[in-house]
Amino acid sequence: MIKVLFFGPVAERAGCNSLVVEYRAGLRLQALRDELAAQYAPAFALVCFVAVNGAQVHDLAQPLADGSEVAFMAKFSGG
Amino acid sequence: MIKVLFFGPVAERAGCNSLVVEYRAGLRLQALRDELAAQYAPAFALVCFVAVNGAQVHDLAQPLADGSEVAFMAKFSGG
Amino acid sequence: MSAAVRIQIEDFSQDDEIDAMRGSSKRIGGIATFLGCARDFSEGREVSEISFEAYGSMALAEMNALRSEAIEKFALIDARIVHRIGTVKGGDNIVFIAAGAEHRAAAFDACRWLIDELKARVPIWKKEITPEGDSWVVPHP
Amino acid sequence: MSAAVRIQIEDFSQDDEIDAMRGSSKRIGGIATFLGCARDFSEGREVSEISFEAYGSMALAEMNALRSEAIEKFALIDARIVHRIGTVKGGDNIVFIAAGAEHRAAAFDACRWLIDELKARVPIWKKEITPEGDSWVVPHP
Repeated sequence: MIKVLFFGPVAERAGCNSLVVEYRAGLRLQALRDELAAQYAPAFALVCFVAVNGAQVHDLAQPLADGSEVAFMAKFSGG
Repeated sequence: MIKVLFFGPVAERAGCNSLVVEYRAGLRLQALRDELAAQYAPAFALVCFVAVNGAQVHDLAQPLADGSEVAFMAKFSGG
Repeated sequence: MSAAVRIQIEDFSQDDEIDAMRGSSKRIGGIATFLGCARDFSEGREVSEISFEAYGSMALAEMNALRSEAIEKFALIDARIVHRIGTVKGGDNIVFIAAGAEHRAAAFDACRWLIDELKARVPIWKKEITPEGDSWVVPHP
Repeated sequence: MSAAVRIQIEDFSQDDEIDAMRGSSKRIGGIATFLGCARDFSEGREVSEISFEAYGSMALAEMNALRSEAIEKFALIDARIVHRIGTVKGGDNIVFIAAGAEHRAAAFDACRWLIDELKARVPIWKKEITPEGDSWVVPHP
Protein backbone atom coordinates (compact mmCIF):
# COMPACT_ATOMS: atom_id res chain seq x y z
CA MET A 1 0.00 0.00 0.00
CA ILE A 2 1.30 3.47 -0.95
CA LYS A 3 0.03 6.51 0.89
CA VAL A 4 -0.21 9.57 -1.34
CA LEU A 5 -0.32 13.06 0.20
CA PHE A 6 -1.51 16.36 -1.29
CA PHE A 7 -1.18 19.77 0.37
CA GLY A 8 -2.37 23.33 -0.16
CA PRO A 9 -3.08 24.20 -3.79
CA VAL A 10 -2.59 20.60 -5.00
CA ALA A 11 -5.01 19.27 -2.37
CA GLU A 12 -7.54 21.95 -3.26
CA ARG A 13 -7.50 20.99 -6.93
CA ALA A 14 -7.41 17.25 -6.24
CA GLY A 15 -10.32 17.60 -3.81
CA CYS A 16 -8.55 15.49 -1.18
CA ASN A 17 -5.53 15.53 1.14
CA SER A 18 -4.54 11.91 0.84
CA LEU A 19 -5.36 8.71 -0.94
CA VAL A 20 -4.14 5.15 -0.97
CA VAL A 21 -2.78 3.32 -3.99
CA GLU A 22 -2.39 -0.43 -3.91
CA TYR A 23 1.23 -1.57 -3.94
CA ARG A 24 2.45 -3.80 -6.75
CA ALA A 25 5.91 -5.28 -7.19
CA GLY A 26 8.23 -3.10 -9.26
CA LEU A 27 6.11 0.05 -8.92
CA ARG A 28 8.22 3.06 -9.73
CA LEU A 29 7.60 6.70 -8.82
CA GLN A 30 7.24 7.63 -12.51
CA ALA A 31 4.40 5.14 -13.02
CA LEU A 32 2.60 6.28 -9.88
CA ARG A 33 2.96 9.90 -10.94
CA ASP A 34 1.70 9.20 -14.46
CA GLU A 35 -1.36 7.34 -13.21
CA LEU A 36 -2.30 10.01 -10.71
CA ALA A 37 -1.55 12.85 -13.12
CA ALA A 38 -4.04 11.37 -15.59
CA GLN A 39 -6.65 11.14 -12.87
CA TYR A 40 -5.96 14.53 -11.24
CA ALA A 41 -4.67 16.59 -14.18
CA PRO A 42 -5.43 20.10 -12.82
CA ALA A 43 -3.77 19.27 -9.49
CA PHE A 44 -0.68 17.78 -11.13
CA ALA A 45 -0.27 20.86 -13.33
CA LEU A 46 0.97 22.50 -10.11
CA VAL A 47 3.28 19.70 -8.95
CA CYS A 48 6.94 20.75 -8.79
CA PHE A 49 8.38 18.50 -6.11
CA VAL A 50 7.99 14.89 -5.08
CA ALA A 51 8.97 13.52 -1.68
CA VAL A 52 9.16 9.89 -0.61
CA ASN A 53 8.99 9.32 3.13
CA GLY A 54 9.66 13.01 3.76
CA ALA A 55 12.74 13.34 1.54
CA GLN A 56 12.72 15.08 -1.84
CA VAL A 57 13.32 12.74 -4.76
CA HIS A 58 14.59 13.89 -8.13
CA ASP A 59 14.97 10.55 -9.86
CA LEU A 60 11.48 9.34 -10.79
CA ALA A 61 12.90 5.99 -11.88
CA GLN A 62 13.22 5.12 -8.19
CA PRO A 63 11.30 1.97 -7.22
CA LEU A 64 8.81 2.38 -4.38
CA ALA A 65 8.76 0.14 -1.33
CA ASP A 66 5.47 -1.08 0.03
CA GLY A 67 4.25 1.27 2.77
CA SER A 68 5.91 4.37 1.28
CA GLU A 69 4.47 7.83 1.86
CA VAL A 70 4.62 9.87 -1.36
CA ALA A 71 3.86 13.60 -1.48
CA PHE A 72 3.25 15.44 -4.76
CA MET A 73 3.83 19.09 -3.95
CA ALA A 74 3.37 22.53 -5.53
CA LYS A 75 6.13 25.11 -5.28
CA PHE A 76 6.58 26.09 -1.63
CA SER A 77 5.32 29.49 -0.50
CA GLY A 78 6.09 29.57 3.21
CA GLY A 79 8.13 32.17 5.04
CA MET B 1 35.35 81.50 24.30
CA ILE B 2 35.77 78.07 22.70
CA LYS B 3 34.54 75.00 24.58
CA VAL B 4 36.72 71.94 23.93
CA LEU B 5 35.35 68.45 24.61
CA PHE B 6 37.20 65.16 25.13
CA PHE B 7 35.56 61.74 25.43
CA GLY B 8 36.52 58.19 26.32
CA PRO B 9 40.16 57.34 25.61
CA VAL B 10 41.07 60.94 24.73
CA ALA B 11 39.54 62.26 27.96
CA GLU B 12 41.32 59.58 29.95
CA ARG B 13 44.71 60.57 28.55
CA ALA B 14 44.01 64.31 28.76
CA GLY B 15 42.85 63.93 32.34
CA CYS B 16 39.73 66.02 31.73
CA ASN B 17 36.46 65.97 29.78
CA SER B 18 36.33 69.59 28.76
CA LEU B 19 38.27 72.80 28.87
CA VAL B 20 37.83 76.36 27.76
CA VAL B 21 40.11 78.23 25.36
CA GLU B 22 39.85 81.98 25.06
CA TYR B 23 38.53 83.12 21.70
CA ARG B 24 40.66 85.37 19.52
CA ALA B 25 39.78 86.88 16.16
CA GLY B 26 40.85 84.72 13.21
CA LEU B 27 41.32 81.57 15.30
CA ARG B 28 41.33 78.56 13.02
CA LEU B 29 40.72 74.90 13.90
CA GLN B 30 44.26 73.98 12.86
CA ALA B 31 45.80 76.49 15.31
CA LEU B 32 43.56 75.32 18.14
CA ARG B 33 44.44 71.74 17.40
CA ASP B 34 48.17 72.43 17.24
CA GLU B 35 48.15 74.27 20.57
CA LEU B 36 46.20 71.57 22.36
CA ALA B 37 48.17 68.75 20.74
CA ALA B 38 51.39 70.26 22.12
CA GLN B 39 49.84 70.47 25.57
CA TYR B 40 48.07 67.05 25.51
CA ALA B 41 50.33 65.04 23.23
CA PRO B 42 49.38 61.50 24.42
CA ALA B 43 45.66 62.31 24.14
CA PHE B 44 46.02 63.82 20.67
CA ALA B 45 47.93 60.76 19.45
CA LEU B 46 44.48 59.09 19.51
CA VAL B 47 42.54 61.88 17.81
CA CYS B 48 41.02 60.84 14.47
CA PHE B 49 37.98 63.09 14.14
CA VAL B 50 37.13 66.69 14.91
CA ALA B 51 33.62 68.04 15.29
CA VAL B 52 32.53 71.66 15.54
CA ASN B 53 29.13 72.21 17.11
CA GLY B 54 28.32 68.52 16.71
CA ALA B 55 29.21 68.18 13.01
CA GLN B 56 32.36 66.49 11.76
CA VAL B 57 34.82 68.84 10.11
CA HIS B 58 37.50 67.73 7.66
CA ASP B 59 38.95 71.11 6.67
CA LEU B 60 41.09 72.29 9.57
CA ALA B 61 41.57 75.66 7.86
CA GLN B 62 38.03 76.49 8.95
CA PRO B 63 37.84 79.64 11.12
CA LEU B 64 36.10 79.19 14.48
CA ALA B 65 33.29 81.42 15.67
CA ASP B 66 33.27 82.63 19.25
CA GLY B 67 31.21 80.27 21.39
CA SER B 68 31.96 77.16 19.28
CA GLU B 69 31.98 73.67 20.82
CA VAL B 70 34.92 71.67 19.45
CA ALA B 71 35.34 67.94 20.09
CA PHE B 72 38.62 66.12 19.43
CA MET B 73 37.69 62.46 19.17
CA ALA B 74 39.33 59.05 18.98
CA LYS B 75 38.09 56.47 16.50
CA PHE B 76 34.56 55.46 17.45
CA SER B 77 33.99 52.04 19.00
CA GLY B 78 30.26 51.94 19.66
CA GLY B 79 27.83 49.32 18.43
CA MET C 1 12.57 25.64 27.36
CA SER C 2 11.08 25.66 23.87
CA ALA C 3 12.80 23.88 20.99
CA ALA C 4 15.09 25.88 18.70
CA VAL C 5 13.06 24.82 15.63
CA ARG C 6 9.27 24.81 15.76
CA ILE C 7 6.12 24.87 13.64
CA GLN C 8 3.22 26.17 15.68
CA ILE C 9 -0.19 27.81 15.52
CA GLU C 10 0.49 30.21 18.42
CA ASP C 11 2.31 33.50 18.12
CA PHE C 12 5.86 33.78 19.51
CA SER C 13 7.89 36.41 21.34
CA GLN C 14 11.19 37.65 19.93
CA ASP C 15 12.38 38.43 23.46
CA ASP C 16 11.77 34.82 24.54
CA GLU C 17 13.58 33.46 21.48
CA ILE C 18 16.53 35.81 22.00
CA ASP C 19 16.71 34.96 25.72
CA ALA C 20 16.69 31.25 24.90
CA MET C 21 19.49 31.78 22.39
CA ARG C 22 21.52 33.94 24.69
CA GLY C 23 21.17 31.46 27.50
CA SER C 24 23.25 29.10 25.37
CA SER C 25 26.42 31.24 25.37
CA LYS C 26 27.90 34.54 26.49
CA ARG C 27 30.24 34.48 23.53
CA ILE C 28 27.53 35.72 21.16
CA GLY C 29 28.47 39.21 19.97
CA GLY C 30 25.75 39.68 17.37
CA ILE C 31 22.29 38.27 16.70
CA ALA C 32 20.67 38.93 13.34
CA THR C 33 16.98 38.19 13.12
CA PHE C 34 14.37 38.15 10.42
CA LEU C 35 10.69 38.50 11.18
CA GLY C 36 8.28 37.84 8.34
CA CYS C 37 4.92 39.57 8.81
CA ALA C 38 1.56 39.29 7.10
CA ARG C 39 1.00 42.31 4.87
CA ASP C 40 -2.51 43.61 4.39
CA PHE C 41 -1.73 44.22 0.73
CA SER C 42 -0.14 41.97 -1.90
CA GLU C 43 0.31 42.63 -5.60
CA GLY C 44 -2.37 45.29 -5.61
CA ARG C 45 -4.99 43.30 -3.69
CA GLU C 46 -6.17 43.84 -0.14
CA VAL C 47 -5.45 40.75 1.98
CA SER C 48 -7.48 40.22 5.14
CA GLU C 49 -5.90 36.97 6.33
CA ILE C 50 -3.24 34.49 5.32
CA SER C 51 -3.50 30.82 6.03
CA PHE C 52 -0.58 28.39 6.06
CA GLU C 53 -0.51 24.67 5.57
CA ALA C 54 2.58 22.52 6.08
CA TYR C 55 3.70 18.98 5.36
CA GLY C 56 4.49 18.98 9.05
CA SER C 57 6.93 16.12 9.50
CA MET C 58 8.96 16.97 6.41
CA ALA C 59 8.87 20.72 7.11
CA LEU C 60 10.18 20.25 10.63
CA ALA C 61 12.91 17.90 9.46
CA GLU C 62 13.98 20.36 6.73
CA MET C 63 14.01 23.26 9.19
CA ASN C 64 16.17 21.27 11.60
CA ALA C 65 18.49 20.36 8.73
CA LEU C 66 18.68 24.03 7.70
CA ARG C 67 19.57 25.05 11.24
CA SER C 68 22.37 22.47 11.44
CA GLU C 69 23.69 23.43 8.01
CA ALA C 70 23.69 27.13 8.91
CA ILE C 71 25.49 26.54 12.22
CA GLU C 72 28.16 24.57 10.37
CA LYS C 73 28.44 26.78 7.28
CA PHE C 74 28.60 30.13 9.10
CA ALA C 75 30.22 28.95 12.38
CA LEU C 76 27.19 30.16 14.34
CA ILE C 77 26.96 29.78 18.09
CA ASP C 78 23.21 29.14 17.81
CA ALA C 79 20.21 29.56 15.52
CA ARG C 80 16.44 29.38 15.93
CA ILE C 81 13.62 29.03 13.40
CA VAL C 82 9.90 29.34 14.18
CA HIS C 83 7.14 29.19 11.56
CA ARG C 84 3.46 29.63 12.26
CA ILE C 85 0.73 27.65 10.53
CA GLY C 86 -3.03 28.17 10.53
CA THR C 87 -4.53 31.59 9.91
CA VAL C 88 -2.91 34.95 10.65
CA LYS C 89 -4.20 38.49 10.15
CA GLY C 90 -2.55 41.53 8.56
CA GLY C 91 0.37 42.66 10.70
CA ASP C 92 0.74 39.31 12.47
CA ASN C 93 3.97 37.35 12.78
CA ILE C 94 4.56 34.51 10.32
CA VAL C 95 8.16 33.39 10.59
CA PHE C 96 11.11 34.17 12.84
CA ILE C 97 14.75 33.39 12.28
CA ALA C 98 17.61 34.26 14.60
CA ALA C 99 21.30 33.64 13.97
CA GLY C 100 23.82 34.29 16.74
CA ALA C 101 27.55 34.47 16.10
CA GLU C 102 30.68 35.94 17.63
CA HIS C 103 30.67 38.69 15.00
CA ARG C 104 27.94 40.36 13.01
CA ALA C 105 28.92 39.45 9.44
CA ALA C 106 28.34 35.73 10.02
CA ALA C 107 25.06 36.43 11.83
CA PHE C 108 23.72 38.51 8.93
CA ASP C 109 24.91 36.10 6.24
CA ALA C 110 23.40 33.13 8.06
CA CYS C 111 20.08 34.81 8.78
CA ARG C 112 19.62 35.76 5.15
CA TRP C 113 20.69 32.33 3.94
CA LEU C 114 18.24 30.68 6.35
CA ILE C 115 15.17 32.60 5.19
CA ASP C 116 16.12 32.17 1.51
CA GLU C 117 16.63 28.41 1.98
CA LEU C 118 13.49 28.08 4.10
CA LYS C 119 11.42 29.58 1.30
CA ALA C 120 13.02 27.25 -1.24
CA ARG C 121 13.17 24.02 0.75
CA VAL C 122 10.49 23.87 3.45
CA PRO C 123 7.12 22.41 2.39
CA ILE C 124 4.73 25.12 3.55
CA TRP C 125 2.04 26.74 1.42
CA LYS C 126 0.33 30.09 1.83
CA LYS C 127 -3.23 31.03 0.92
CA GLU C 128 -4.25 34.68 0.76
CA ILE C 129 -7.76 35.39 1.94
CA THR C 130 -9.10 38.55 0.31
CA PRO C 131 -12.52 40.21 0.14
CA GLU C 132 -12.74 38.85 -3.45
CA GLY C 133 -11.98 35.26 -2.44
CA ASP C 134 -9.11 32.97 -1.45
CA SER C 135 -6.14 31.99 -3.51
CA TRP C 136 -3.06 29.87 -2.97
CA VAL C 137 0.11 31.79 -3.62
CA VAL C 138 2.25 30.51 -6.48
CA PRO C 139 5.76 31.96 -6.09
CA HIS C 140 7.49 33.51 -9.06
CA PRO C 141 10.17 31.26 -10.45
CA MET D 1 5.43 55.63 22.73
CA SER D 2 9.23 55.65 22.81
CA ALA D 3 11.23 57.49 20.15
CA ALA D 4 12.52 55.52 17.15
CA VAL D 5 16.10 56.59 17.88
CA ARG D 6 17.40 56.57 21.44
CA ILE D 7 20.54 56.53 23.58
CA GLN D 8 19.76 55.21 27.03
CA ILE D 9 21.18 53.56 30.11
CA GLU D 10 18.26 51.15 30.57
CA ASP D 11 17.87 47.86 28.74
CA PHE D 12 15.27 47.59 25.97
CA SER D 13 12.83 44.95 24.76
CA GLN D 14 13.00 43.70 21.19
CA ASP D 15 9.27 42.89 21.33
CA ASP D 16 8.43 46.48 22.33
CA GLU D 17 10.57 47.90 19.53
CA ILE D 18 9.00 45.59 16.96
CA ASP D 19 5.48 46.37 18.20
CA ALA D 20 6.21 50.09 17.94
CA MET D 21 7.50 49.62 14.40
CA ARG D 22 4.62 47.44 13.36
CA GLY D 23 2.13 49.90 14.75
CA SER D 24 3.30 52.28 12.06
CA SER D 25 2.13 50.18 9.10
CA LYS D 26 0.56 46.90 8.07
CA ARG D 27 2.45 47.00 4.80
CA ILE D 28 5.65 45.75 6.43
CA GLY D 29 6.43 42.28 5.07
CA GLY D 30 9.85 41.80 6.63
CA ILE D 31 11.75 43.19 9.59
CA ALA D 32 15.48 42.54 9.83
CA THR D 33 17.07 43.28 13.18
CA PHE D 34 20.53 43.32 14.60
CA LEU D 35 21.19 42.96 18.29
CA GLY D 36 24.72 43.61 19.50
CA CYS D 37 25.54 41.87 22.77
CA ALA D 38 28.40 42.15 25.25
CA ARG D 39 30.69 39.16 24.94
CA ASP D 40 32.48 37.85 27.99
CA PHE D 41 35.59 37.30 25.91
CA SER D 42 37.41 39.54 23.44
CA GLU D 43 40.69 38.91 21.63
CA GLY D 44 41.71 36.25 24.10
CA ARG D 45 40.91 38.20 27.27
CA GLU D 46 38.07 37.64 29.70
CA VAL D 47 35.80 40.71 29.85
CA SER D 48 33.63 41.20 32.93
CA GLU D 49 31.89 44.44 31.91
CA ILE D 50 31.83 46.96 29.08
CA SER D 51 31.25 50.61 29.63
CA PHE D 52 30.11 53.06 26.94
CA GLU D 53 30.52 56.80 26.74
CA ALA D 54 28.87 58.95 24.07
CA TYR D 55 29.09 62.49 22.79
CA GLY D 56 25.38 62.46 23.44
CA SER D 57 24.03 65.35 21.36
CA MET D 58 26.14 64.51 18.31
CA ALA D 59 25.55 60.76 18.63
CA LEU D 60 21.78 61.19 18.74
CA ALA D 61 21.84 63.59 15.78
CA GLU D 62 23.99 61.15 13.76
CA MET D 63 21.71 58.23 14.62
CA ASN D 64 18.66 60.22 13.53
CA ALA D 65 20.44 61.17 10.31
CA LEU D 66 21.35 57.49 9.72
CA ARG D 67 17.74 56.46 10.20
CA SER D 68 16.51 59.05 7.70
CA GLU D 69 19.20 58.13 5.19
CA ALA D 70 18.38 54.42 5.49
CA ILE D 71 14.64 54.98 5.07
CA GLU D 72 15.34 56.99 1.91
CA LYS D 73 18.13 54.82 0.49
CA PHE D 74 16.40 51.44 0.99
CA ALA D 75 12.75 52.59 0.72
CA LEU D 76 12.07 51.35 4.24
CA ILE D 77 8.68 51.71 5.86
CA ASP D 78 10.32 52.33 9.24
CA ALA D 79 13.57 51.90 11.17
CA ARG D 80 14.59 52.06 14.81
CA ILE D 81 18.00 52.42 16.49
CA VAL D 82 18.67 52.08 20.23
CA HIS D 83 22.12 52.24 21.83
CA ARG D 84 22.85 51.79 25.50
CA ILE D 85 25.47 53.77 27.40
CA GLY D 86 26.85 53.21 30.89
CA THR D 87 28.03 49.80 32.02
CA VAL D 88 26.77 46.45 30.76
CA LYS D 89 27.72 42.90 31.73
CA GLY D 90 28.60 39.89 29.58
CA GLY D 91 25.51 38.73 27.69
CA ASP D 92 23.72 42.09 28.04
CA ASN D 93 22.23 44.06 25.16
CA ILE D 94 24.28 46.92 23.71
CA VAL D 95 22.67 48.06 20.49
CA PHE D 96 19.49 47.28 18.57
CA ILE D 97 18.65 48.07 14.99
CA ALA D 98 15.43 47.20 13.19
CA ALA D 99 14.63 47.85 9.54
CA GLY D 100 11.13 47.19 8.22
CA ALA D 101 10.33 47.03 4.53
CA GLU D 102 7.75 45.58 2.17
CA HIS D 103 10.20 42.85 1.18
CA ARG D 104 13.08 41.18 2.96
CA ALA D 105 16.03 42.14 0.72
CA ALA D 106 15.68 45.84 1.52
CA ALA D 107 15.21 45.10 5.22
CA PHE D 108 18.43 43.04 5.36
CA ASP D 109 20.47 45.49 3.29
CA ALA D 110 19.32 48.44 5.38
CA CYS D 111 19.90 46.72 8.73
CA ARG D 112 23.44 45.80 7.80
CA TRP D 113 24.17 49.25 6.37
CA LEU D 114 22.83 50.86 9.56
CA ILE D 115 25.06 48.94 11.96
CA ASP D 116 28.11 49.40 9.72
CA GLU D 117 27.47 53.15 9.45
CA LEU D 118 26.67 53.45 13.15
CA LYS D 119 30.05 51.96 14.03
CA ALA D 120 31.79 54.33 11.60
CA ARG D 121 29.87 57.54 12.24
CA VAL D 122 28.37 57.66 15.72
CA PRO D 123 30.61 59.10 18.47
CA ILE D 124 30.43 56.38 21.11
CA TRP D 125 33.42 54.77 22.79
CA LYS D 126 33.70 51.41 24.50
CA LYS D 127 35.88 50.45 27.47
CA GLU D 128 36.44 46.80 28.32
CA ILE D 129 36.67 46.05 32.01
CA THR D 130 38.70 42.90 32.62
CA PRO D 131 40.16 41.23 35.72
CA GLU D 132 43.55 42.61 34.58
CA GLY D 133 42.29 46.20 34.28
CA ASP D 134 40.29 48.51 32.02
CA SER D 135 41.07 49.51 28.48
CA TRP D 136 39.40 51.65 25.87
CA VAL D 137 38.84 49.75 22.66
CA VAL D 138 40.70 51.07 19.63
CA PRO D 139 39.04 49.62 16.50
CA HIS D 140 41.18 48.08 13.80
CA PRO D 141 41.49 50.34 10.77
